Amino acid sequence: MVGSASASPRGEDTFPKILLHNAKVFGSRTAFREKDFGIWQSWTWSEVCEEIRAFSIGLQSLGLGAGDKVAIVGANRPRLYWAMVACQAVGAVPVPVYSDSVAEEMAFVLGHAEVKFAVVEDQEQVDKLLSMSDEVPSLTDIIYDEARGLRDYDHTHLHDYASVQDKGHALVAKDGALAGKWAEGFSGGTGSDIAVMLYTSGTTGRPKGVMLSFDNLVISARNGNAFDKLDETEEVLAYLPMAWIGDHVFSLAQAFTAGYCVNCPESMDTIDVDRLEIAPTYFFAPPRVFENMLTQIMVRMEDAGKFKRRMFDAFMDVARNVGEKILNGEDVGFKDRLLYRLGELCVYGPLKNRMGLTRMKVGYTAGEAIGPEIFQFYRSLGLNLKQLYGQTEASVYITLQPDGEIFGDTVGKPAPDVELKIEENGEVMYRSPGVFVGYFKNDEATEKTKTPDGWVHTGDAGIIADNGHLKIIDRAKDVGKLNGGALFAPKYIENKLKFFPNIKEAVAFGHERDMAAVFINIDLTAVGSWAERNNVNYASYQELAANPDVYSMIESHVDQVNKDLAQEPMMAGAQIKRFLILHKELDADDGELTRTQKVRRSFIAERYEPLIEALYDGSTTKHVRTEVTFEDGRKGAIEATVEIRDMTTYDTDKGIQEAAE
Amino acid sequence: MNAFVTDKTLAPAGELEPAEREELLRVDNVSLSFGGVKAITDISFDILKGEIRAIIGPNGAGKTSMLNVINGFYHPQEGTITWRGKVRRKMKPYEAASQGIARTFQNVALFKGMTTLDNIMSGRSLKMHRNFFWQVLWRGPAENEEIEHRRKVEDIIDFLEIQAIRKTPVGRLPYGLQKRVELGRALAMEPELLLLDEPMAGMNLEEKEDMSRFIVDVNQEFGTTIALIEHDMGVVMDLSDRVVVLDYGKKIADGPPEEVQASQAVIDAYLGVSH
Amino acid sequence: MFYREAGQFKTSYKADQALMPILQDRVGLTVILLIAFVAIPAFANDFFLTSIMIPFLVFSLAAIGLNVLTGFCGQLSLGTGAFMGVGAYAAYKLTTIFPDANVIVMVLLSGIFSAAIGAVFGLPSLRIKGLYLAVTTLAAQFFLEWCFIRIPWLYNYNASGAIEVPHREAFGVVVSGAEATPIVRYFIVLCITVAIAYLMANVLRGRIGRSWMMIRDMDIAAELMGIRPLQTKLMAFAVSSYICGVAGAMMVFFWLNAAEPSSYSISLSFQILFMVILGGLGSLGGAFMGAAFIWILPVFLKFIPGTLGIDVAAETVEHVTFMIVGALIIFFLIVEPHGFARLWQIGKQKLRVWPFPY
Amino acid sequence: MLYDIFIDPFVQMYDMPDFFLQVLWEGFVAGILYALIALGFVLIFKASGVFNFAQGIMVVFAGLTLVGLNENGIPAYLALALTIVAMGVLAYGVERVVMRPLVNQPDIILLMATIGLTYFLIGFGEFVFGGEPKQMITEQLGLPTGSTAIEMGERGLIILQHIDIAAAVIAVIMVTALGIFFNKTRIGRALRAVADDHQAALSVGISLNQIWAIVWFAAGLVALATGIMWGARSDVSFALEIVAFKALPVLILGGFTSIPGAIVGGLIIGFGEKIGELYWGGLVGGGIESWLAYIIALIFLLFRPQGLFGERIIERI
Repeated sequence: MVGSASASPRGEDTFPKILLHNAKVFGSRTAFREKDFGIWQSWTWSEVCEEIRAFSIGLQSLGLGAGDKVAIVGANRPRLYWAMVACQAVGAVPVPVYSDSVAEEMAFVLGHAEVKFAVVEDQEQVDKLLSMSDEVPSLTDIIYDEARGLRDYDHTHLHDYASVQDKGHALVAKDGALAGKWAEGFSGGTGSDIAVMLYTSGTTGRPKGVMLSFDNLVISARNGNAFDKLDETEEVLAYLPMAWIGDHVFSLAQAFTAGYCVNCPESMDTIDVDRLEIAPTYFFAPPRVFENMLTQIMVRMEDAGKFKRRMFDAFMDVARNVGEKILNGEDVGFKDRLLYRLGELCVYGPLKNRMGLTRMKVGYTAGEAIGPEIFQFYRSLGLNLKQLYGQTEASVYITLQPDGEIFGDTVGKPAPDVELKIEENGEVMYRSPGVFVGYFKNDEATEKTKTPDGWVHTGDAGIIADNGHLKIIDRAKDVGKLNGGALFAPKYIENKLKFFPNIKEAVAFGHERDMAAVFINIDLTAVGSWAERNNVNYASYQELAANPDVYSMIESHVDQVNKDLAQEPMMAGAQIKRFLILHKELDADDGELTRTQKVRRSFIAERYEPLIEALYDGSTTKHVRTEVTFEDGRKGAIEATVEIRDMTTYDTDKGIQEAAE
Repeated sequence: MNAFVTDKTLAPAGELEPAEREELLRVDNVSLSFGGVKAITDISFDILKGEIRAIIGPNGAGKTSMLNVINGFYHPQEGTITWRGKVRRKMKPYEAASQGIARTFQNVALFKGMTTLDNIMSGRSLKMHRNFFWQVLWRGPAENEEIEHRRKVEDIIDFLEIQAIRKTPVGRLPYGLQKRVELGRALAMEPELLLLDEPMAGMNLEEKEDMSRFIVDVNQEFGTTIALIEHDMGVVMDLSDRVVVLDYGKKIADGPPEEVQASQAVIDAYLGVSH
Repeated sequence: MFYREAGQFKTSYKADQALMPILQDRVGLTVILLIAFVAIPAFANDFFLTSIMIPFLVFSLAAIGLNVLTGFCGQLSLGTGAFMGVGAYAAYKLTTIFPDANVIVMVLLSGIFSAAIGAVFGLPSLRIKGLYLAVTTLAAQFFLEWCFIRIPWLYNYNASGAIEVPHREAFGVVVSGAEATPIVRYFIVLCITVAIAYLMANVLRGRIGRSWMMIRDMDIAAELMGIRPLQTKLMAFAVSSYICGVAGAMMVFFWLNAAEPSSYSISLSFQILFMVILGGLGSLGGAFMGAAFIWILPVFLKFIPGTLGIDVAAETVEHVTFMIVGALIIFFLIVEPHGFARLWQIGKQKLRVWPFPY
Repeated sequence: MLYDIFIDPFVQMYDMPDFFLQVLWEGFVAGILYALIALGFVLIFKASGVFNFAQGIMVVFAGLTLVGLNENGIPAYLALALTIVAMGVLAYGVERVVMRPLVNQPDIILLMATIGLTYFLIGFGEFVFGGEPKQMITEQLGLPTGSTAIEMGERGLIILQHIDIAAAVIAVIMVTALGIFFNKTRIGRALRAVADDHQAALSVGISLNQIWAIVWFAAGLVALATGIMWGARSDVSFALEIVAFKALPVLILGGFTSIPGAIVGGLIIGFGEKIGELYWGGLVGGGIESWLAYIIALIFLLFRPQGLFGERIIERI
């Protein structure tokens, strides 16, 4: 039966229908597993069908009907996934909610969505919902999965998941035709019906409820499956928030359309062990997960014996050199191939094994940019890790990296059925079958985002490289223009700089100015260790930052960035003409960074006005005095004379252009 | 109009006033001495079904000895113990266990060579009956029995949220978790009366809060009667229904926490007023 | 490194509680069993079977027996030799009384007698612990040894005072007596040892094994949890003595052919105890490793001078062997007091988490 | 039968008091030797908590060294001095190679290590001196050899071997000397401090390693004395190793840490064994000497697990 799901690409169009289909076709295949009570409790597709039907009929008997909204709150559990389909089967719309969001935000979402029922994980969630019942007047009943601690609660409007299912079972037992009637109930449903509502936590303003239709999800999921050749034999680990579109598509839409098995971990503490046990074949994680895994590997290897560390380092070198090439099917010498094999036996294989990625057929990272070194590390181990670019409004897929066309700095080619274009101001726009229906009760926002002919504003600025791959450079609203008309994407330049370990922060200026120039913060740890190795004495950050050798080192980095920028026709105009190394570290205590360590560009521009002036007036040094807050809360000031250096810029045709004074 | 708002109050289901509760255990005029050293002198008190009873007192007040008398580890020279209406004087510890008295220890007394899972499984020993013959064969009855009890043990592991350490040898666990495993082991016995000897000793604030929650949950979810020794007065006042105070082997106060806290004798004892 | 556990997950308690939940362990065991049942019989010569494999297996079984008592139940015993002797004499008497019965069955039954006697000598364990208990088992050792000498009925009033194994056939093959071929003896010993080891593994993972370990780890807590100390300890004594008894019977029936009281003396007790300690208390696999070390190493040492072409008197070799074994025992105790089993555990753990150190 | 067990032996004792006294003397002498072996155990156990199974073999080893040296033409007294040096070297070696690396290990491991040491010493002793039993050089050492018969009027006579008397005297001297050593000297007091509390001893600034070397040396001296006495009565041979196990019941009676206990325990076992063997042994075919001591200890243990001089143990949890 392998591949049968994708063989009938346009089959059933809603999840309840697909469920019935799967129960028939994959009846005895495992559909869901959950590590609970020490073992992986398993349910086959036909059992899942039973479970969902009973729950669905139970919900119906509690008064749930077409158009009602049902909040789903909790960690990844099969029962919560089933609840979503059970709701869909009676025409209700599930609204998964971030279970760890603060009460206020959750109350807003539930109130805005006008949920009638809520299916939640345990007492904690029940308490949370009860506490906000004033703000959510529409909520009538809560159904919980785990009874612990809820024994003494008043149960008139509170139900145990199992008891709702029992009700369903009892009703079916009483009326044999009910099961058929239930299936009939959703047989009339169509792909254009709303399947789910996901709230996106916009960076500004209130969350918006993205309404996705069955068509959006089912077609996108099928396209995704076909793209990576996923079938019913896959195993995935469902551990990302259920309210996130990624999890919804990977653990529900794709699982249903391909018929593969979804595994829910025991708890967040055991996730590493659970991943090791299951060894997912299709794995999805935001960059921070990969970062954490890599950090853990490195920290553990630090503690390893000398021999092991040497071996590890040696083989990792081999992998860095040839690993990716071998993965991409390029030509590699016999000796390297042999060494890589040996490394596979001694290091890569065991490493992948410990991470639980041995069986990984394809893995994705998305959400934000992944550091090229981290990305490379995993790929060099022989793991088929890829990037994608997606959005809730697109039912995830906008661009994907096809096998064999993996580049660290781009996010891939348009996904199947997706059209892509770049606006005048650099904003990426797309049109696809996955494009959302609209924001719930927010037509204004819908109109702003979605054009009448179906194009959607991503809000990101990007460029399409020569090879047809999309490269995201910045948030669209941050992208500016130099006076000369060249596109200026500050974050793009800053990120390029920050990829050098010696550079901790960078702030680029250039919008409505003549040229691009940057402030740089050196990384005290990295540069400090360089100083130690080279016997450079320094007493403070300030002293190290002013060191001419450090300046030269940073200059070489900036030069490299300029060379890179020159390669890209759209960005070449905004090469860095001048830079300086700030005399103090940017600090959240001084308001220069946000608490999440993001640069507050406008604040810095104001605070260091004299330095910016100096950048643009051609002076080579500038004396400044800056107010600072010390760690113990005292205020003080530091004074310094900051050096400013001029840089060489390059032509797109690689020729050297004289530095403009 | 919103059904919830009006109905959401916690119903104190099954909660009875102390006076209406059945007596589970009574200690009458018990005295215990070791070679002339009196550990306990003429102590009487009772434990009611379903309550949390605290035994407090300064160091060396005879609290642990009292627990040891209750579960048959020490045999008092004088006095009687009435357990569920039956008077007993001497009882072997394992008999006490089989009648539903479980306990934890002041200095964690886990089976160091075993994993968390096995430690809690050991609490099921009394409930498992397959004989040597079946054990040797394993396949069949013995294995089924093992699985049946494993399920119960997994419930406890789930209850105490110790899934992540299920297969870790207990010797390697931090102290706070060891205490939790020990509680799990006692719970596995499905006791009627649970004796806890300083369940929160040596824990940090967070661990104490967790442990308090577990104790209350055990009491409410399973209806287990609990007698506990504890030094942290805040915890005692929060958790317990009634408190008995010992000092130098004698009872100096007995009653609800507020009342005991206000008692002059107790204040003296804790401030170390000489006798 | 060779342990690749990713993707090995359990969907039932049955699988989770299996003796060897890890696939690679199962493969390893299968290979060992194949070597024992196929490769060794196919390629080994008589000397190898008689002087190395058979005694190794017999001692392994005895070490398992003692391990049950000392390693799993925490009761120190110095009477293993005598309990093995009881098995040997019981089997000898049984086959004298029932000459037509299958001698293998007799060997297995003989263990029951040593179990009974072991239980009697286990009685003091209720009140006596640790080294003190060792004294009571010494009492058993010397008392039983005395019985083997002073009760002529036990050795059928032979003039030599020794028991000599009669010629017996089972399943149409000569299995005991001088004519029994090494290969037949080897298979019998192997089957019995493997079977008992497997059955003991079953006991040890269940309720009874756990109750033994409870007593071992913290007897007071065990008692407060409803374990009856006497019953539990006696059962350990009985089971341990049964296994030792069977090993003792196999020792004379399938290996030595004849035995005198001094065969089951205190030095045998010590030898077995060494196997258990060096192999690792509380580990069945350790019993095999310990037996291999204590038995095979001296055999090995004896051959070294010969192969090196050095002409040394046999006695001298014997003495040097003693010294080396003694020194190695101390060495291993210092290096890893928990025995080879622990070394194996550590090694295995390292391979499991490879390339990480933990 | 009952008569044989309960009445006949006592009738015999009364009828033949000379024989009975002779048995008592034999028991006394055996008891002294047991006590000496036990004393070696106690010394080491007291200071380090190690149950030294090798004490028996140390006795043999000391005896063999003495005799062996003399056989090679070294004068007796010089041989004695050299043997003492040898025991010192052994003590130092044991401390360095065995005890120090195994500090803080569980009892059973230390016990095993001393059994390993036993194996080593047996191999070493046999390797150097051969496995044959040897005659003790009693005369050369100037120890008395003859015997004295004491007439008991008409009721017969008792024969006392002079060497036995010497053994008793030496035993008394050794115990007294040890007593003085422990109570009056600085090192002796340090030893007691170690026995009581390792931590406290460390904080006072006593080196544990030194102390262990000293007690092993002291135990070696006791072993040498034992070896000479025992050898004078029979032979110096490895058979003595089995006899050394008798120290165990002695220790159980006397307690593992008490020097007077070792003496009293040794005497009880010595008397009990000889009387039991000679008056009751015949009933079951003789040879009960080999196990009677253990049974006595066993019965004793059941009623008084803490030994004669120990305090009652209160179990705590």
